[in-house]
Amino acid sequence: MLEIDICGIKFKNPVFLASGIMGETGSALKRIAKGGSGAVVTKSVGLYPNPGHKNPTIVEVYGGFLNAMGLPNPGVDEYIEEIKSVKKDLEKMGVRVIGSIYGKDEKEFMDVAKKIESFVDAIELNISCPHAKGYGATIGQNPEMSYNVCAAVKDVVKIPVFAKLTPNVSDIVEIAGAVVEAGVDGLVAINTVRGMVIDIKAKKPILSNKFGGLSGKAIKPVGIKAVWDLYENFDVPIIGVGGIMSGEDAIEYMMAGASAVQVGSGVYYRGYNVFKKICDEICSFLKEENLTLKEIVGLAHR
Amino acid sequence: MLEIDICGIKFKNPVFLASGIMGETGSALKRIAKGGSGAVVTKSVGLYPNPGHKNPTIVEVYGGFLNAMGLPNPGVDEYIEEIKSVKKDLEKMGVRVIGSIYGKDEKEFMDVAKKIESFVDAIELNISCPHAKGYGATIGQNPEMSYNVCAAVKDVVKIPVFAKLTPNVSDIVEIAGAVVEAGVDGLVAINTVRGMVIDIKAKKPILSNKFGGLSGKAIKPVGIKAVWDLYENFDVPIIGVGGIMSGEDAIEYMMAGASAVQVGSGVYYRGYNVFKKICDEICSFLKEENLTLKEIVGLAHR
Amino acid sequence: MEKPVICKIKEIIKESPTVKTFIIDRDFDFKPGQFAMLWLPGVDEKPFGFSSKNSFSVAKVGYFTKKMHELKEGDIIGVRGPYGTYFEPIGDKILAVAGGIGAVPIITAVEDFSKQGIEITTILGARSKDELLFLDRFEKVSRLEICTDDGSFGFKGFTTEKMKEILKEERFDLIITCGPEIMMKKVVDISNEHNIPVQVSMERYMKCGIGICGQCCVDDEGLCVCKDGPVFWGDKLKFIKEFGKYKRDASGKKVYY
Amino acid sequence: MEKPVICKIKEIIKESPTVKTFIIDRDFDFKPGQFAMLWLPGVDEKPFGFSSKNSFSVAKVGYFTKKMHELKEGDIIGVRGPYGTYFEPIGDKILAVAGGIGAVPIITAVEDFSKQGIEITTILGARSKDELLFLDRFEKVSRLEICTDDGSFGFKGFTTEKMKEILKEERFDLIITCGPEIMMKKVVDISNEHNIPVQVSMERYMKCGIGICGQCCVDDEGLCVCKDGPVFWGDKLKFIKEFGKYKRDASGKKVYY
Repeated sequence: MLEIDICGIKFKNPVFLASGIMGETGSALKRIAKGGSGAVVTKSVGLYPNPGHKNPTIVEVYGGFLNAMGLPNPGVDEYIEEIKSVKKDLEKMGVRVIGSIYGKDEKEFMDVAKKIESFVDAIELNISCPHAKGYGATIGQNPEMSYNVCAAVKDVVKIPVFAKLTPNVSDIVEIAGAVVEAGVDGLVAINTVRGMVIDIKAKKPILSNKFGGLSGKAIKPVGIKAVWDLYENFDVPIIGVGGIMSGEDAIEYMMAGASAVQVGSGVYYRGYNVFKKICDEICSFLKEENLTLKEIVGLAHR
Repeated sequence: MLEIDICGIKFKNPVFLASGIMGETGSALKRIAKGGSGAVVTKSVGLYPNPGHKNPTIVEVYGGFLNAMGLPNPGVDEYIEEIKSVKKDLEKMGVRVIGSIYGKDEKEFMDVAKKIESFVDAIELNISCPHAKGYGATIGQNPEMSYNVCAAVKDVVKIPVFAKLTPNVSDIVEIAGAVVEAGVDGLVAINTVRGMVIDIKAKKPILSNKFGGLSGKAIKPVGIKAVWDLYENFDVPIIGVGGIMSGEDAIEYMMAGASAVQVGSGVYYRGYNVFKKICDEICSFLKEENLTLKEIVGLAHR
Repeated sequence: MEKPVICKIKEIIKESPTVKTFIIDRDFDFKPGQFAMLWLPGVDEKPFGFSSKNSFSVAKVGYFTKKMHELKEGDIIGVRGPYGTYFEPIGDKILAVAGGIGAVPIITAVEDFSKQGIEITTILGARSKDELLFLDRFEKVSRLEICTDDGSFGFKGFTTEKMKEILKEERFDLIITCGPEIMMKKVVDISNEHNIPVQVSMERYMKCGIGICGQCCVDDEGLCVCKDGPVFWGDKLKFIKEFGKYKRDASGKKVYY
Repeated sequence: MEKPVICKIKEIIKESPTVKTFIIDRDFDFKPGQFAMLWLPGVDEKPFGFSSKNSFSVAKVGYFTKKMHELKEGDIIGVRGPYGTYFEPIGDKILAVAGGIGAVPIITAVEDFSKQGIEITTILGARSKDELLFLDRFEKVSRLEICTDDGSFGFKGFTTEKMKEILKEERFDLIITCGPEIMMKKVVDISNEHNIPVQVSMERYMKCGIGICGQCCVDDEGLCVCKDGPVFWGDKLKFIKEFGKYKRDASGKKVYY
């Protein structure tokens, strides 16, 4: 009862792994697939290898984590080998792969997109990472740059392209408008919320990058509001992400307008099979309320 | 050991009541003053009486509250009577009053500021409320409008003027730059983070205004990051607010750059005397570390 | 977690021409006099006293309560609570004075206290006979004195007149009351004259219901009706200078009685 | 809460030309083989095994450890942990094989196991005599066999050669090992030949330390060294195909041994 179709891709369920969690290697993706996710989103992959920021790159805060990994990845060529090493296993389990990619400009985005296209089912454009200067949110806070990147990638690939948006903007609808106009097939909301933690005994910010992105329960209301606004204004499918720990959380996102959801920090709090658990909880709710998955998408708007 | 001077005003301690909590009446301010606050910030007051949004106006979420009160207040004329009724009591306790005001344009802001000036020690401009259309963040997300409001108020009053900023912008430094240029004497950061909660059984957003502003522990990292950025870029005093429950939280804000802090949701979690408790905790830390209050302001930047 | 729990309405009982009792599918561990914030999605959220562990009795007095009266069995409401202080049983002989919809917290107190062997006399008042609430429930657990403004049942006149009469002949350890504030003010004055401790259940416009928004703060000490009340002892009531004089509307503007 | 606890360095002991032990002002309830993320504010954060409940012993091998070696008594470090799996004491007679800085988790295991009356033989190896770690501590609680690459003390040669020699004559219930991965791979192979269960403490580049970032996931099953490890039983190790072959750098690029 959880099968869904987004942009012509069939997913066995709407609970995906969010980018940035585990997905550094092929075998990590496979492990998550075994945990019951409908799709796995890779770490964000760029043109060249990138070690990311120095540690500390993550610290727990009330209601979640603050992280500034800094987009570590081995570069798209080597990462394709990672995907290839587990592609068959994932196919056997019916788990889709969404390739998250980043770049400093449309040229880099295009190059990575072209290279990765034949190894993934869809592409997610990371124009929202809050802690990698010149990348991510540097683009996604600017409607024009966002448009250019999305239009460029849409030009060169045939598979569906999603744009992952940052909540750290005055008006998410403005940015979404630009990327929808550029032709993206779906929206992913939200990336992390920028924040900082200072250790008062060390008298220093804990993260080596000083600030980072907040994830986890703390940001769920921020994500719900973003998805709600996107659903009110656009007709493309929305994938909700931000603080989803349970089936109830996933349903809240769906009622706000999400067709599917992604889980990140939830992996820490409920284990690698959090996907299976959330799917079970969604099923229970649907049965109890005698509703279908399709019916709950956007239900709170009616 | 906690006395401070901000813009020439002496405060007995740096732990203030945040606007929007309790301050609807004079006697509520007095009660908070008894709880040990160094100053009380009033509810945001406008030119005319305003009942605010219908209930539900508040709902607890993980790590805090989501609220959309909608700026309820009896109008500045009646509110001045509220202040007058307790002014002597507050003076006796050495507690300062900061008048939070709002308006739909510079004209309204000026009118309210002129009226309230002689009854308060300083003015806080609410250009950041996330849930009152045409007011608050509608102004504070726009550098030009922010400049105009701040410059207009600075023109007509002699007491210090602080601007309270919203985190719901692409770049808080841009807005702060505008208001500092307009001549404000200090910055208050942050107002609440916009968010939404949907009840999946009622299948509706809980708040009557649908969305609201997130406060409490969940947003502390967001506030710390904002104060850090303001301290890096401006020389005016900063008042930190957002998720402060304990002396440790207050110190974290101070190390990020805040000269004083405001407490809102903390009143719920630790009682009306949370101010006294936080002051005690700050004192313990200072003694332990052999530091003065002045020394910890901005310490994490060094 | 201070958020509404969605409940289903199992049964609706018409208590009087203007009052309905809504029985829900969930029990709350409330104490007599405590209230909950009731949420009608899309309408509003307002405070109501429990009339039993799983029911609220609501008089139709405005838009929200009109909407409540339109509810049907099977409909849902959000319940946030229980909140606030409650009637405390002290002494052996208690006089309860209830006017109109004020009978709601009083009946729960009288029922609860009687279980502890306390002897209770209830003065129950209403405009007319058909507006008298919970007659059967009161009779079962207390000596009942009935007053109606129009004399259509029992004593013709105010509860406070009946109260004076009774106090001439009998002594009570405690008085508890709920009803129109003007009535309660008189009850308190009479109690003071007789030097009998009194507990009063107050009502104010509420928003948060949990003591932070300041909407229901009362002068001069800023006590919160939602958190320090709604039930106040007479001692504390002495610090509520506005009692019986004025209240505040949603904007915080004073409205005089 | 997964955040560093700031500790003060009480004492620094020079164990060898390249290894220092940092004793801190706080005890951690760790199990032998578990590690913590050590944070030097302004520098970096890296995983290190506990060398006792309140100490870490660190070899100078790169920038971070160079900075650690520059610390003085009274300086602070952040400690996040204990994390990960640990050496489990099973059987009556255990062989421990430690190479270089791998002696750190092994000494804590040997000390802990000996308290339970387990008979332990330790093979301790290092490049040369002055690099041998914890000689006194090992001697106190186990039969100690020493190997040096240059023959400056004890047996001249690798620990694995000594291990083969010993296993020719003696039978053990369990083998535990920590040291260079190439050495450990041989220890595992030898253990398998003798059909003796083995526990191995692995090392990988780590970021989060709590099993979510995926940095230290090992092929082919995506086991996390930080969470499923660092100590793996031989059975599970069979699913770590990269063991002894390659590891990944900070970017996730494979680096072959």
